[in-house]
Amino acid sequence: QETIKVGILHSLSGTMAISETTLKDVMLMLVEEQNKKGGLLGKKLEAVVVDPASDWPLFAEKARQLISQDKVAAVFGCWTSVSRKSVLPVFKELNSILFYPVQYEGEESERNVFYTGAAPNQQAIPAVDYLAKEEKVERWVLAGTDYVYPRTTNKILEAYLKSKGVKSEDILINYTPFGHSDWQTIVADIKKFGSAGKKTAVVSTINGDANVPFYKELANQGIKATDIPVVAFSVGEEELAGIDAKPLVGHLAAWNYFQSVDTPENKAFIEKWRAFTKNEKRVSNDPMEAHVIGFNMWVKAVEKAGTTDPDKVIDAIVGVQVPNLTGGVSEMLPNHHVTKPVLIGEIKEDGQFETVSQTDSLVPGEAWSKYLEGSRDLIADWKTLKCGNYNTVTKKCGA
Amino acid sequence: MLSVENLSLYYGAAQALRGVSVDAALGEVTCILGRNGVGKTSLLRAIAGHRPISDGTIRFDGKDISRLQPFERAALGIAYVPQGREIFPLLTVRENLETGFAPLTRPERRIPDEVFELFPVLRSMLHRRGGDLSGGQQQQLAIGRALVTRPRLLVLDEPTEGIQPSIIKDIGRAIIYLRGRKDMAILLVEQYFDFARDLADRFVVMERGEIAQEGDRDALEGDDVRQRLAI
Amino acid sequence: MTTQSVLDKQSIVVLSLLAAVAVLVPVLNGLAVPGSALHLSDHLVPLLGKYICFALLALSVDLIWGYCGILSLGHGAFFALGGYAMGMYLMRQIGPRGVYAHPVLPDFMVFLNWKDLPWFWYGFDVFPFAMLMVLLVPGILAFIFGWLAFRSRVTGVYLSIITQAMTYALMLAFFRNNMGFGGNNGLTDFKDILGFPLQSASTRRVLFVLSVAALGAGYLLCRWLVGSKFGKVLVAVRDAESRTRFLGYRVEHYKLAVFTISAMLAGVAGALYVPQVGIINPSEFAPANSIELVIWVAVGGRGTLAGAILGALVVNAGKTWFTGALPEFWLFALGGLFIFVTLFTPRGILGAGQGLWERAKQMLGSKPSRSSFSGGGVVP
Amino acid sequence: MPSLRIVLQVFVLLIGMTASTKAGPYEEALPKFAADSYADTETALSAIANSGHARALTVVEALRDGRLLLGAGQVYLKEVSGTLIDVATGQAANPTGNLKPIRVNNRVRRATEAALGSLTLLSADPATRLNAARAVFRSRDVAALSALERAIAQESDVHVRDALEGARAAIILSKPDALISDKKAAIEILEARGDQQALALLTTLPSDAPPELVKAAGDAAEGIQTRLAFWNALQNVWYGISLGSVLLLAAIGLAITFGTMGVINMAHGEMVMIGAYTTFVVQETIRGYAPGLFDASLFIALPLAFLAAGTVGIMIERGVIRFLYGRPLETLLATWGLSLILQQGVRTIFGPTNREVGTPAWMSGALEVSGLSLTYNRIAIVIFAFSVFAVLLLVMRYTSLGLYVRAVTQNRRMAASMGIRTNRIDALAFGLGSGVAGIAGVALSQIDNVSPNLGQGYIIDSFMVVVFGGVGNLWGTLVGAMTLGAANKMLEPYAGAVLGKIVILIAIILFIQRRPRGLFALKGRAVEA
Amino acid sequence: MSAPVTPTLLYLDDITVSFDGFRALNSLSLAIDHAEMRAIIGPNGAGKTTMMDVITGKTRPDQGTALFEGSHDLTVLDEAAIAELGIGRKFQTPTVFEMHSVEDNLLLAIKDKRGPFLTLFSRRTTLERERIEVLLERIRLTAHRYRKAGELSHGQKQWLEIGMLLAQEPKLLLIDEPAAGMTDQETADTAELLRDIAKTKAVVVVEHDMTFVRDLNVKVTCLHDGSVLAEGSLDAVSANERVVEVYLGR
Ligand SMILES: Nc1ncnc2c1ncn2[C@@H]1O[C@H](COP(=O)(O)OP(=O)(O)OP(=O)(O)O)[C@@H](O)[C@H]1O
Ligand SMILES: Nc1ncnc2c1ncn2[C@@H]1O[C@H](COP(=O)(O)OP(=O)(O)OP(=O)(O)O)[C@@H](O)[C@H]1O
Ligand SMILES: CC(C)C[C@H](N)C(=O)O
Ligand SMILES: [Mg+2]
Ligand SMILES: [Mg+2]
Repeated sequence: QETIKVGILHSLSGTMAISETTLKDVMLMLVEEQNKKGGLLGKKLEAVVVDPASDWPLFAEKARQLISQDKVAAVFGCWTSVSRKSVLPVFKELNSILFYPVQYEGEESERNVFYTGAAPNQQAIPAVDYLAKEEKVERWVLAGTDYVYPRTTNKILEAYLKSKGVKSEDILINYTPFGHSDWQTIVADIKKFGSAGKKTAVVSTINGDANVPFYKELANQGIKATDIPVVAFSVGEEELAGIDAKPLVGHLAAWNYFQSVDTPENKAFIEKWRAFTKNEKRVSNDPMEAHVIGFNMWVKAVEKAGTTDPDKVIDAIVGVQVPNLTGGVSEMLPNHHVTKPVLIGEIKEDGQFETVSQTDSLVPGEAWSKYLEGSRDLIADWKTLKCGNYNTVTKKCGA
Repeated sequence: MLSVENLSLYYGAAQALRGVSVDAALGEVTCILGRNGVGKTSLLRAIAGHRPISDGTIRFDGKDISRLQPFERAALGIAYVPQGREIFPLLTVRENLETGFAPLTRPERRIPDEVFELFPVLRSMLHRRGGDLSGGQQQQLAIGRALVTRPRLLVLDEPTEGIQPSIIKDIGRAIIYLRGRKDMAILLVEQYFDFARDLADRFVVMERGEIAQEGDRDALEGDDVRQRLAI
Repeated sequence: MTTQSVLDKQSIVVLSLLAAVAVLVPVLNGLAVPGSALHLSDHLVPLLGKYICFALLALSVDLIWGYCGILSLGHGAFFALGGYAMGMYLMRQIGPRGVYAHPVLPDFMVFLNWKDLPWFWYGFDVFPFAMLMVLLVPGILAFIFGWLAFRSRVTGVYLSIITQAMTYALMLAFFRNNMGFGGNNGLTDFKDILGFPLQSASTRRVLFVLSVAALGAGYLLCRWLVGSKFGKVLVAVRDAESRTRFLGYRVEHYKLAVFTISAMLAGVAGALYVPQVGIINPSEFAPANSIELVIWVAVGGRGTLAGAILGALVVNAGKTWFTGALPEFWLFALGGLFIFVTLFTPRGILGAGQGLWERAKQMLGSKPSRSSFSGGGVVP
Repeated sequence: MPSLRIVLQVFVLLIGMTASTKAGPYEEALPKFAADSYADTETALSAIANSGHARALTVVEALRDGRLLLGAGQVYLKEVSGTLIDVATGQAANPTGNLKPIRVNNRVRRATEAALGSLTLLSADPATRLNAARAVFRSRDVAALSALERAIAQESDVHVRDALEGARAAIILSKPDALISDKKAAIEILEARGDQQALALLTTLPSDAPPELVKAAGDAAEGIQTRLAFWNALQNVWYGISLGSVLLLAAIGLAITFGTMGVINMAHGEMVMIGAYTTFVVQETIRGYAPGLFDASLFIALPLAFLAAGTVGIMIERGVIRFLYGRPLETLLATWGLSLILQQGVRTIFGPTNREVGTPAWMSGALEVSGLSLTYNRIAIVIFAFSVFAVLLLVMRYTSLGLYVRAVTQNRRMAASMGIRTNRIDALAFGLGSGVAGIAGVALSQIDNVSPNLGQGYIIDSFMVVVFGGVGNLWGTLVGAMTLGAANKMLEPYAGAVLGKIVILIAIILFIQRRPRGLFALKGRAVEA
Repeated sequence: MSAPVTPTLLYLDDITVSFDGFRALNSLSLAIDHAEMRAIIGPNGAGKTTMMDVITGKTRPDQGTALFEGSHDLTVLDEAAIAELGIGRKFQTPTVFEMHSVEDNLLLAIKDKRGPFLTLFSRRTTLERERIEVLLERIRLTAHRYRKAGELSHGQKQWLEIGMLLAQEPKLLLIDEPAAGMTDQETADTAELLRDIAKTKAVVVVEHDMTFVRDLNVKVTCLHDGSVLAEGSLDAVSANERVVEVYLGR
């Protein structure tokens, strides 16, 4: 019997395996579940798993292989932006579909890619707003790993904060290399910066392996959330499962989903997830939810289009709505981003998050940031304008 | 004591020893003579266990040792002074000597006085690194080191190479002394004919990986031996 | 049998194989009917092209390691620099077709608010200049680095470690967005090269053929180098550096020359690699990459040139295959392969193959030859 | 169960003894909790804290600990013993329906701390009083002033008294209507305190402060700054030493397997990883079966990690390395393969994500010595690193193992002919090096990820340290690690972490030009040949 | 110190070398003339090899003058430069290129331009080929010409190294213990060979084999503790009480 193939392009080895392996598992579960429901268009789904091994060019190679050799109908994959950048040309050239489930720096909207993770306006900005309002923060440390995502996010935040009247001397920007493990100096600096009498918070775009030693050092130097809260954009339940969370209670994270969200959808999902992985303690996190949303949207779009043909699916998927796990209904926007609620959570002793703030309505993802000079005038609209970078001033698409 | 029978040894495809048989008896010096490249060193390597043999047997005290590891042979009492000295360059002279403690029981673990009597220079250089010594000093160290293990079979490959005349004489005297103790067999490869002649109880002349001639001390005087050693 | 004749035989085999590949791959890809058994699928062309570039890179490492005993654990740096030079050219070729439609600045500069093109990007819109840089940048770095290191007689692990430090430092530097090379994301989303669209199958075929040609030329160059008296001096340096000095050879000049040549070869490999894989980013500088490529050489057989090529192809094809077929366990397979090769084929795959061949010949009764491996010399 | 009820009633009576029954600020505040909004909770909290009600402290503590519960609009308090009381009446309660803890966020938590501060200023326990003083210092809550005065008057402990006076000074300085003279006195007290927080207070006087005050504060601030600069430098030295110790730990096993035995051991990092995972397993077991032992978990893990990594090391040596002696470069190939396998093995067994290794109580927190803040875990690591070094040095120097290992590495065949059991020595030495890497893993699990990638993060640094120090010299490894650690930390404040690291790498390259055989180079004929 | 009156080929004056405080050479002075052969003897550790190390640039002296042809200061030149000047050396323990064939060892040694470019484009001339034939004959390794040097026996390596030295055609040959490991017949042969060479070149030989030294029949210098103990004909030197005491023995 013929099947519809779905490509799963997540690193199972190398530095990113830490984060990505779970996403592969989620995808396998979703595919299995869909098959239980009778498959798609009367055919069974078949997951094709490959391991791009945290090696960026290998991502491109594997993407090419999935599309042209395995003839998958769509690919769910990538974590880091660089891996996405690496596969982008492949998807454009071979005209296939990628669902990218991770928060990222924005500044991109491609016809063949659907961004189901958060854009900066769905994560960073609400987080800063929360701190300024709820915690009366006046002084900001923007600490990040030295690469594009943190740099861009911090650029956006810096512009945003300044537009809110924060003075330059109240912003400290600090970059560290990947995998930085000796945080003594930097944490001490943060402590110093924070003891100037004004309420201070750290906005952390620190990524990957460096987080654990960072939090361990925070705990050891006795920086408590009540003194200097840290809000992070890439620390979720998975990451916390590897740290002793007790000293971190009260530090924050901004996401579009928390495992602790109390909705029937989420409860059902977690139950299925644990049954599927046969692990009663397995945690769930935001990018997983993004894959759930993305996968369901794709299924709906395929059903709507009646085919898996990428062109038809790309046209059909805009406007598709599926319930997310936080009780709302997410919609695929014409700019290929989705609407999501923004949740701010505080870390609890058990490594879960306590939602302390949630936007009233869903926030639509913005591909282009208002706070960056080059992209201020750009919009993306693949429905009517058929363009990912339409310039509203020159009224031209791209070039 | 040592009895080598019908030994064959290859380097890759090249055969270096072809059915060599040699004996060495307690209280005797057996001398192996031969021109460059005839296989003298190869024979000693086989006895010390540095090269595997392809055929033949090596018996020590009647026990077949041809499959034993070098350190097992050392533990049986075979000490080897290799050609090219092979001292441990980064160990001090003292440490070099102390490596010989390995097969000894704890009370035996000291450097016998005869080592320093024979080679007084070693005593003054105990803390210098072996690799820094002069060639001749290294050779002395190599012999001294072998004596530390209290061997019952002493295998010497051109021990006089690079050594000053007075010490060569001392070594000669030492070999005679050791032979006189009757608790040791000595197997000596030597190019320096006069030296060999003075010491050998028995001799073997090798040619192209084979034994060409053998006999006792008196036979050495004959011209045919010198003939074989000439070109 | 003299050394010379063995070399020639090997060269003939290698070159004819390469020529065959250079013809067959484009033909099977372009002319055979898609779907037929003979058809070579589109995605295989750039993949094979990538292998070929890696083979050239491995060749460059074998030249210095196999023949001169310089174990560089930072050769990926030269590869990456060549790649960046090419990437910069391709980037400039995008022109106003970037997402922000900026006429000059690449996208990553626009959204991080860069105003002007940094000086070191000048000239890269000119193809010949860029190609010159592909050779010069790695070459000059290697020259300066080598000049410092070889003059002070840094050898062995010390040299290996400082080459590693070099590539590590470069990696960190290129990660920095402020360096102006696109940071972690590197350079990507290229459109065309010399006006030919990179996405088109025919451009791909041409690039492939060019890569094979470069590999062939590189192989010939290396063969010529190691076959000459120069090459004999290199081997002498490898085995007894100080003895070579006492014969009056200026070891540092030899090392410097071969190191620089090797770096330039690596640079060429990088330059050909980039348009075929479509991205160049700082992880190419990662020390682990450089270690891995040394391993390709070891797997294939160090000091044989052909072995380096073979090793690069085998390991990378293995990686492609394993990562697809055994995604969860491929590291076991690859790790196991490395251990197997070291334990059972000390002279690499090529050495083992030659050994079998020799034995077969002997069994068939032809006369045994003594110096069948003296061609390159195997590591003691 | 009548008897139980009687006991309870007596108990409650005792608590409620002094409680007035008429509605005061306390009773009025309580319903605010029911809204379960952070802002309301905070208002209620401060009202209660300032109510002077006898149960105030109990309520605040309960809120902090998540024992203040909400059910059907009523607030209950769960005693530490587990009994429920109605907060309004102080009577035991037995509510039906779901009880939910009142949620707190940072803001509430902060308010709780401040409230606890003022409420516990007179506590019997000096440690609690000290904490209270600190909390008040931070909150600068004017309402606490009178309590503070009272506390100072009866304080006997100098330490606590200092803290209390500091807190008072802080409040006075920021209190708009305080007397200038009092403020001046406050400035003096703060100057004596001389820390970062005092400095912050002194430099953030309101803009309308009288000039003489501004000047006094400025002078005081300057004094503090010079003092802080000194401590800062010292603190940096400490960071350097502690980073150096981490490097030393990571590298020291390699100093044996690579430095002494000559095996280019790319799987060294994985030995460290095995040690770290052993710690994880030990802690997991302890959590499951003997939670009381948790503080000792690292001591239990040390020998086990040594054994685990050592055994794996011996297996590797016997299974692979021993066939490669005399082919040092090929050990690189094989051990690289091994490291891939070990990484994937751990990934398969323990999963790809980080595993949690907890910090025993005695290793958390920091030791404050004047202007220095030394975190206990770093202190432990420094001491541990130096001890491991010393032991290893003794083993290599004063046991025959050390001598034999070196002999075997320098000339394997000859060593065998001297009677040294080469294969045993090889296995032991490799096992020792791996075992030491394993115990390094125990220490590193305290500051870093315990993940399959753990080893990868250290391998390059370890090789740098060993080579920089001079291969084959343990002292070189020590000095190399300390130098690199210190240099790194000296540079970081100026160049930033990224550039700092680049500069260090370039410095290593240049240094090797000067000393092509590392810091502690071997000299002499043998090496130069 | 005044410059030598006649430019001797090799002029060593007041050379001192110490290692961690130990004086291996102690104010050593020595002069070798063009086409002179000199035998050097002396106890083990007297400093003979160290002296050669100084001349060939392997070891830098702490003090002293080392001049070649009156004008080249050997203490500042590196090994390659000194070799290019025309000083060749045979080491005490044979050092050959083990991975190269015997023939290639000789080829590398043969007098020719040494620069990377020149070797890259160099072609083997018939002249060279013939010279190699002759040399191979001379050192009796013709049969082994295609074997790897590493496979040779100890004595054969000694010979090969002598061959390499000859191939270099240096002006000054420094030969450290050539007779070690040779049969008596070969030793005599070597003496013959060296006498032959010394007709046109300067030769410095270190040897402990008195028969060999006697065969050479040249001026003998005896070193002891890093400086010259006695100098003169072999008979004169061996008659010296001190020499007998520290070196020859009774
Ligand atoms: N690098 C060094 N470090 C310490 N001592 C050294 C070093 N090099 C040489 N020596 C010492 O200097 C002395 C002279 O050594 P040298 O090799 O020159 O002696 P030699 O005359 O050649 O002796 P032989 O006849 O044994 O070859 C010896 O005692 C040796 O131990
Ligand atoms: N490692 C080796 N590999 C290959 N062939 C070897 C090796 N060692 C020695 N041979 C060859 O084996 C033969 C015997 O060598 P061996 O060293 O035993 O000679 P020898 O009698 O000790 O000579 P010498 O007097 O020169 O020391 C020689 O032809 C030599 O070339
Ligand atoms: C924040 C990260 C987890 C993902 C992000 N897109 C990146 O650039 O790597
Ligand atoms: Mg021999
Ligand atoms: Mg000497």
